[in-house]
Amino acid sequence: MTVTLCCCFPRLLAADMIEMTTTEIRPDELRAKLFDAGAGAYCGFEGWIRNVNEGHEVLRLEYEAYEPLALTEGEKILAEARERFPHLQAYCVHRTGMLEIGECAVWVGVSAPHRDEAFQACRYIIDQLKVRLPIWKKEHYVDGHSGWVNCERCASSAASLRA
Amino acid sequence: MTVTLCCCFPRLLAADMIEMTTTEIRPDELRAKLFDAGAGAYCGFEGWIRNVNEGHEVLRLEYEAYEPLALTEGEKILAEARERFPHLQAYCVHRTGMLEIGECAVWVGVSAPHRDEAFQACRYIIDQLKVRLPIWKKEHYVDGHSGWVNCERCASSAASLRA
Amino acid sequence: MKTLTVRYFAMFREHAGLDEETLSLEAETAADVFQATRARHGSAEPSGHCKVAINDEMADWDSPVNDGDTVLLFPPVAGG
Amino acid sequence: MKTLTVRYFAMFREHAGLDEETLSLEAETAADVFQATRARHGSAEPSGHCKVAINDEMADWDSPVNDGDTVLLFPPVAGG
Repeated sequence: MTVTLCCCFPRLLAADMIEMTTTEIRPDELRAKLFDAGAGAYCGFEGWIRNVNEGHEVLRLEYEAYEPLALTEGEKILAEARERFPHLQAYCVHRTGMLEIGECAVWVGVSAPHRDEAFQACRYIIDQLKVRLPIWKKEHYVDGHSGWVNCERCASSAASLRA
Repeated sequence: MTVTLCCCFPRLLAADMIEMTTTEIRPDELRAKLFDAGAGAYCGFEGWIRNVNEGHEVLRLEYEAYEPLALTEGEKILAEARERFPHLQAYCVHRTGMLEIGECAVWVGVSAPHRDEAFQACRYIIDQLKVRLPIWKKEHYVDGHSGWVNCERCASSAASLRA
Repeated sequence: MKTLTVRYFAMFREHAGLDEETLSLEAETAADVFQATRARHGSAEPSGHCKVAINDEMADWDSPVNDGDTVLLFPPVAGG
Repeated sequence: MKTLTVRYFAMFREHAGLDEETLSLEAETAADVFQATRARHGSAEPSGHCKVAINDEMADWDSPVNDGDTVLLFPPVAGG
């Protein structure tokens, strides 16, 4: 019995659209999920850990997620994107755990017939993921302090520690 | 004597920003050119050959470029993008020759501190590349005909051949 | 009185010093639960940018809580 | 009369049946050259969406041409 490898990917099922991972995100492998003979445009977004945020030197970032709801909320966002742009293929992966400078925390890939839809859908998905998924990040600073991003109280207490 | 490999990429020189190639574009390798510890966002665009255009079934596409001017015009576009978004790293590659369905004809990669700049710059670059570079494409249709894209006369003559 | 399981995430977990606890509360809504845990653990984050889920469904602050529910308290999110 | 080298690309090359030719023309501008080659090779593409370069610099249709120049005629582009 032989196994035939086929380069034609079926339309992705809803359940395949979003993943959480604790290991390295590989955009080069993930992008292949979006191949489609009818797609003329691919837009990919990656969020990278950078060495500075709001003027503070960052050493690394720690991501925490509540996975069951991150997945269902992510599926909703992708479904919304597909409703707006019917011929879309979209996939995303978010990483959790401790990440070093330069590592990829989130990847969103979209393929579509034309580039306008690909760009718009990719932008919509990452914008929504950032504000709706139950994911938190703690910045570890070069000066030894740390703080949860977007928390007013922790931001002000981190500032007072620094002052 | 030993050679030391370093993961820190220097800021790209203007001469490194755009390439023309006759072989496969490898986004996974190219994207590494944009790594930068200060970049929090990466946006990549790829133009793929699709199997249909304006209702006609496409078999393959043939790209022709006038390379000396494609390169200088491409450098200008990238310089314009950097002027608008000062902390940008940007790179692009355009392929020429005969391309099959699913192959990548053009890749644009941008890294920037924040995602808004990355998306906007990537979009600006691909939009400008498409209308300003001396590059032409000839569609070869399943029905045996062919036509130069965007040429009114060839479009109408192709249509009359079909009629 | 209702018996509720409250789960804390990220900053809230650090403030509370625990992942979850079971509380007996006079609470009608998710907001009541949030208020009670704030008083209990000294957290002062305003609810405006926080989110709440009940039994693994996203909810609103005025969503009712029932005996036996699990209430998940999410501090301001920051994905990506 | 000026001696000009004219280079054809893509559809224009196919219409002309050659990559380039040297012509002696009464031409003041790039537009004059385009007009002369259209008449010569029967191409009817309007200049509106075409581009022209002189000696490897992008030019306008009213750019002057000088004896010895190389004029590059570009049909409507379609990159990407």
